[in-house]
Amino acid sequence: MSAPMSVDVSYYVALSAVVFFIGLGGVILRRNPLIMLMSIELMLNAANIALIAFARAWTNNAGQIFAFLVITVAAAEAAIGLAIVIVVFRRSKNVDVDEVAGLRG
Amino acid sequence: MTLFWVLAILLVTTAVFTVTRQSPVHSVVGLLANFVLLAVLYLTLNAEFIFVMQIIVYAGAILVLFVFVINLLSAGTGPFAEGPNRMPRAFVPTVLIALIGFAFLIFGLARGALGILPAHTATSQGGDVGQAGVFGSVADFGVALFSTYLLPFEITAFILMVAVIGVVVLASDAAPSPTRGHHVRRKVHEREPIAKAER
Amino acid sequence: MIAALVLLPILAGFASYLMPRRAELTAKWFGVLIAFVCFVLAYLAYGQSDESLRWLQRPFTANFHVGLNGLGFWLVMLLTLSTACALAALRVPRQRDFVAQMLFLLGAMTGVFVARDLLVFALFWDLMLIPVFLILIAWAPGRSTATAWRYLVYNLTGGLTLLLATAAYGVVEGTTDVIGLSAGHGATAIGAAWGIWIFAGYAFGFLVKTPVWPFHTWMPDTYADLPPPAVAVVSAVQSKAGLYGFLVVTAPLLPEQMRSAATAMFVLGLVGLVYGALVALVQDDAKRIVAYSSLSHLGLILLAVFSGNALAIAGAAVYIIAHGVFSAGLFVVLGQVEEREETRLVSRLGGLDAVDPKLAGALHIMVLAALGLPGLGGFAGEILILTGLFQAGAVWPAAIALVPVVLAAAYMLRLFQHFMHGPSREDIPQRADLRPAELLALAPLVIAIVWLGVYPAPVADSVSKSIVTSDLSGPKLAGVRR
Amino acid sequence: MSDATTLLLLLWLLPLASAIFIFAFGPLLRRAAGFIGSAAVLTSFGLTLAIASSAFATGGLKLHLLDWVPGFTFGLWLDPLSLLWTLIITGVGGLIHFYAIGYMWSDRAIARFFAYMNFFAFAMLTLVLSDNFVGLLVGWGLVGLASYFLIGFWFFRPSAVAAALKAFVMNVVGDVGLMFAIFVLFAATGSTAYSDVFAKATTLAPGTILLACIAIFIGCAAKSAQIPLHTWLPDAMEGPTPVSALIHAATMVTAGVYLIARCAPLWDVSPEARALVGTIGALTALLGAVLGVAQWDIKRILAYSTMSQIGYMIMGVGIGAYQSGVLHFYTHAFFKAQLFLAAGIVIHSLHDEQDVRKMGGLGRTMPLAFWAMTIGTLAIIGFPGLSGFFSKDAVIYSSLERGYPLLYAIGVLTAGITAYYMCRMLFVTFLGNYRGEVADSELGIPEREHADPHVGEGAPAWIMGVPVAILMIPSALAGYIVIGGRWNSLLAADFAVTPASSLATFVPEWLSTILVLAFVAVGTVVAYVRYGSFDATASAVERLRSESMRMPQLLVRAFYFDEAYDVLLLRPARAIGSAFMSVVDPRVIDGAVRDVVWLAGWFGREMRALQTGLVRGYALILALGAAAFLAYFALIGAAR
Repeated sequence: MSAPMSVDVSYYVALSAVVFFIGLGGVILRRNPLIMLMSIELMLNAANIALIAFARAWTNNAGQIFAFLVITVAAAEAAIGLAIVIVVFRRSKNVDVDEVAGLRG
Repeated sequence: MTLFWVLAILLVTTAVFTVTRQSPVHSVVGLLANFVLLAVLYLTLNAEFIFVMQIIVYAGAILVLFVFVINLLSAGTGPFAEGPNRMPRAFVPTVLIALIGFAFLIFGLARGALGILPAHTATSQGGDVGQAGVFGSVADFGVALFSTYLLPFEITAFILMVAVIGVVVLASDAAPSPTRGHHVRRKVHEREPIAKAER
Repeated sequence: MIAALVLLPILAGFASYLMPRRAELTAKWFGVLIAFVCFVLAYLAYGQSDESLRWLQRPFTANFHVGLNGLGFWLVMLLTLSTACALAALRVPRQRDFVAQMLFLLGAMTGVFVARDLLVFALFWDLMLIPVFLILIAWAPGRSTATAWRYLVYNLTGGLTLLLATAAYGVVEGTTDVIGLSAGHGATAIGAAWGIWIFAGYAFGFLVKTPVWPFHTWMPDTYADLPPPAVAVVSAVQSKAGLYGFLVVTAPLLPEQMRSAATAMFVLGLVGLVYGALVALVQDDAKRIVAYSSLSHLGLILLAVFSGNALAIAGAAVYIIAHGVFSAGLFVVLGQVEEREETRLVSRLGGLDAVDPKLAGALHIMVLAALGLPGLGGFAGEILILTGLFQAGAVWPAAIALVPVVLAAAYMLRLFQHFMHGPSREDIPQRADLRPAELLALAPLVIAIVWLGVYPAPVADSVSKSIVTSDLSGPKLAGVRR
Repeated sequence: MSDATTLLLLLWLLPLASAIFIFAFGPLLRRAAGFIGSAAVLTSFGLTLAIASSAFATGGLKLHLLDWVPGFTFGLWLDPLSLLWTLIITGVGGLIHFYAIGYMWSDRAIARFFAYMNFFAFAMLTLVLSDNFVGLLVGWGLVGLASYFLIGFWFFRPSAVAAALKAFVMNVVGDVGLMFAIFVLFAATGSTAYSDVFAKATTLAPGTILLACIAIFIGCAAKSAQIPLHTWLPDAMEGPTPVSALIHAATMVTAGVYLIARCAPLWDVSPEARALVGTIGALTALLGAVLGVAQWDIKRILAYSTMSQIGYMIMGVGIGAYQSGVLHFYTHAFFKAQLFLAAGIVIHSLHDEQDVRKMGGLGRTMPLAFWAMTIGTLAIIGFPGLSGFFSKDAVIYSSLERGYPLLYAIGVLTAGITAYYMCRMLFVTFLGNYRGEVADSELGIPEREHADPHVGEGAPAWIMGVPVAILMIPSALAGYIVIGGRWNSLLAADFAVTPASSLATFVPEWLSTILVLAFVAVGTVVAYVRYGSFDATASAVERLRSESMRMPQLLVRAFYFDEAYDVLLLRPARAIGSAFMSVVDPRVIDGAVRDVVWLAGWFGREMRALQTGLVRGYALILALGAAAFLAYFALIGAAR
């Protein structure tokens, strides 16, 4: 890899934003909880793109560290999320997020 | 530059593929491709350790978890989304919001208003991949992780432990029974036959 | 020593739960003893040097700083004395639990009056709500909790603004360890933009607690529902916390704001003064009569506090203490009447003097003090306040404030005569007169009210020591005693 | 502290000590309380005599007691004026105390009664001995309190309770007036001591002086039963008769006269105040006399006569004839006490009967009361040679001397009416035949509540007889003190001499005296013809009945003063209070609070709609937030 950053950091930020919004759109528009969870993973990864690009731009590995932390948290989140999906499925034989509205005011 | 564009286009494509597929299995495949491409992108940004982690944790562990769950839930689309869509007209506003947000980001980047760029154009201290003792090397990362960022690291460990316990509790048979809680507001039992049919 | 004054009753309150539930008499005299010990301690601790303990350094400096002097000293004396007398003179169901709550109340209120740090002041300010709330919850007639919640909501709102103001003061000034500092401290540092909000926060808390019209509607219900010993202490001392706050907290720290708020406060005070008197004229429940008379009297003190006149402020100090004594006395005696006759409606009672002359005599003295009879404490405060107001140029307020003096005579004597005079009523139980112990419990209050009426100079003096009047307009209280 | 000041302190505190002692040990003392109480007051009288001479020293006798704050200092001051009052309070008061032992002989609460009486004497002494306005006000208030105690002494009578309340509240109105005067004087002079205030009297603005004088006079009007604050006085007759004598003759009601005389330096510089007070005094004198004509209750007749006589005194001191006004106080104290005590003997013997229509012919059965009453009546109407003649004549003539011819006319007219109604009382009570057995309805007496007999028998007759007998002497002779100008020289230290007006040269004093005597003679003769003559006494029952029926309501109801107070003040105050209690508090103020609470609830209810429970909806809102953040940083970020 060549020494100077070949691509300006703002491109990475833009890319990160695009992926983030795609993920967000997935969360909002899809009703399948599994795909919603995947969309959330996409969003987390979008954030990671920005973190790592900044780390590179500033040559400061704090960004990488935080990306690493994000990955761990994402793992935990996916595990919990999937467990919840299973519980919901068990309880109602049905995993439509629109139906799971117990917090409705 | 070329590499970036290629990766960017592929990333966006796979992401769109992931969120649009009807079948979760297809989505998982799209997501897998996305993660691998992402890993390559990290490599171009001197993030060697994250590159490895991305492959192992995400592609290796999390996605497998997804596949297992899909399997567990009969792998079909049947049990999902058979009720009425409570947000039928969300598409246009969502896209609009996304576009507006993106437009603001581009606008901000163009104005330099976000203040994200270093004062000096990044002159790299990063060496080649696999070289030790330079920015982005695994050793460099490791030293930082276990010295400066030890506390956050430990806390993540704690979070993972909590997650493990949580999953065990949630997924075990001792999970709260549906009769005691009132979490499900609608009369879901009326639709039970459909779910049974799927089983 | 001073810190012990706060801690002793609170610890004793917890300790009283160690007693068996049925040891009612033991609990009662235990409470009296602790209150009396506090009274003696407070007397001994007068003028001792302050005690301070570091508490916070960020975001501002705050110390656990307590001191005992000036008006605060007299209020602590009043508090301990009225608690001891009220507990000794009256009986309450579930005496042990009640004594514990009263001791908590004693400790918390002592904390308010010895606090020399705004944050400590705010802490105890809210702390003193809790025992009263619990007493209302547990001892209210018919177990109705509506009054308790109303008391809590009103006073917590006031406490919240007070706490916010304290925080703002600390952030702006960097320290809250300022009560009782020398003149002009903070007066220059706090700009108009912050000062007015800080003052508003304090003022709202003080006005609700006092209470001043139109924040008074929690008071009649609370006074009517509290058991007699509690209402004696609450009306005697807790209602003075707000006025004490105005005199000791805002007057020295925010003199500019005090001055600019004076007109508004005069209006509130005067309206309350007349309003309370007129309502007291038609009330049937004796406790409510006294409650509304308090509204009237406290309005007068509010006028004095904001007059900026040294004489009026000296009068305010006297009246604060005197009102404490006679309202405690009134509620105690009313409690004794209720204990015997099972009612306190003026329309139901009559002719008790014939069977209970001692009870009648006690009520007479308290009633006369309340209506401002010359020679008793209420008069000394009243005349100093009104003369000071007139001297400060507030001619019309002083003149209007004279009307309630006449009304006070009418409603207080109406209360007394309906209770004690007239033909004896056949339909009410005629119970025994005051026992010696009950009479003895009232004696300190009677002595105090006479002493205040004859020689109020020590109390009048106390304001010049603890309160900085030099920042307010009007002549100084230099060389009070020749 | 010299001997004299010690004695001063002692004579002041002795009645208080006695009151406290009696109050504390009342049940044990019973009748002994009466002797202790009388002894205390009479000892005070003796002490006063012992130090009387020091009052005439320059500046009088002073004793500093204690300080409150600057300007509020307390002390005692015995000068000729206060000496005179002290002597009357302790002397006449002491005799009344002694008399009361007999009157209250079998009352269960005799000890309490004497505690109150002693307390009253103490309060009155505080009032007159104080060397400053605040001390005066303290005495002023305590006197009101003591009179409230004594009027309401028989507290089981609703009428007594109501009368006590009325007296107290009216007196508080007076206290308030006096308080206002203190404000004005303190604000103007920075002190409440007489010496400081009077020293600056001439330097004060006329408006200030007038304001202070009016405020002081409100105090005097309440205490001395002047228009329009007089209505409590007739009702105050609900108290035991010695109380009426003590309050109405010797002491309390003359406090207003004392105060105006004391404040002479203020009145001297305010002609408006003189005119005002003189006029009100004269009107009160007339009103009291007119109302006295319509009364049948012996004590109420005396009460209205008191009001009328005090009107004379107030007129006298008000217009600047201090010596005359004070002289009338001095003589009045004797003959009015005399009249009340004699009336008390009558009432006592008739078992609480106070209506003169039920009396008659008592001259034969009660010679002592008859003679005492006769001397008193002659004195009050100004029969030549008796004490009232000197003083009343002096007051009436001085109004001419000071240049108030209208007041003079009223004074002369009132003297005539006084002669009429006092003689009427005397004749109806003591001449003719006893009518005690005649039924009420035949005498035109409306249905009334019979007071329970409380005045027991058994008291040695001399206890009540001796004070009455002693009082006969000064009632008859006290007036001779004026001979040779001795009276004026006694009070010279207190009052500046004011020049006489030209009217005085126009009508010399002897002419005026003849005029007054003519009116008095007419009044007496009319009363004799109507009530005292043989014809009148023979047909008394029928005459009294028809007269009772024809009595104008305007007079019976005392010009509707009570009703006016009720309609104009009492009811509106109650109505406003009720409105505050039942409307403003619960609806307006609490209503506002409740509205705030409702607002919070409403906000919560409205906000529930946002809480859909729809995860995707939350995400949409989250997206909006993210976009908003981006917008914020893109637009605002550059500005930094």
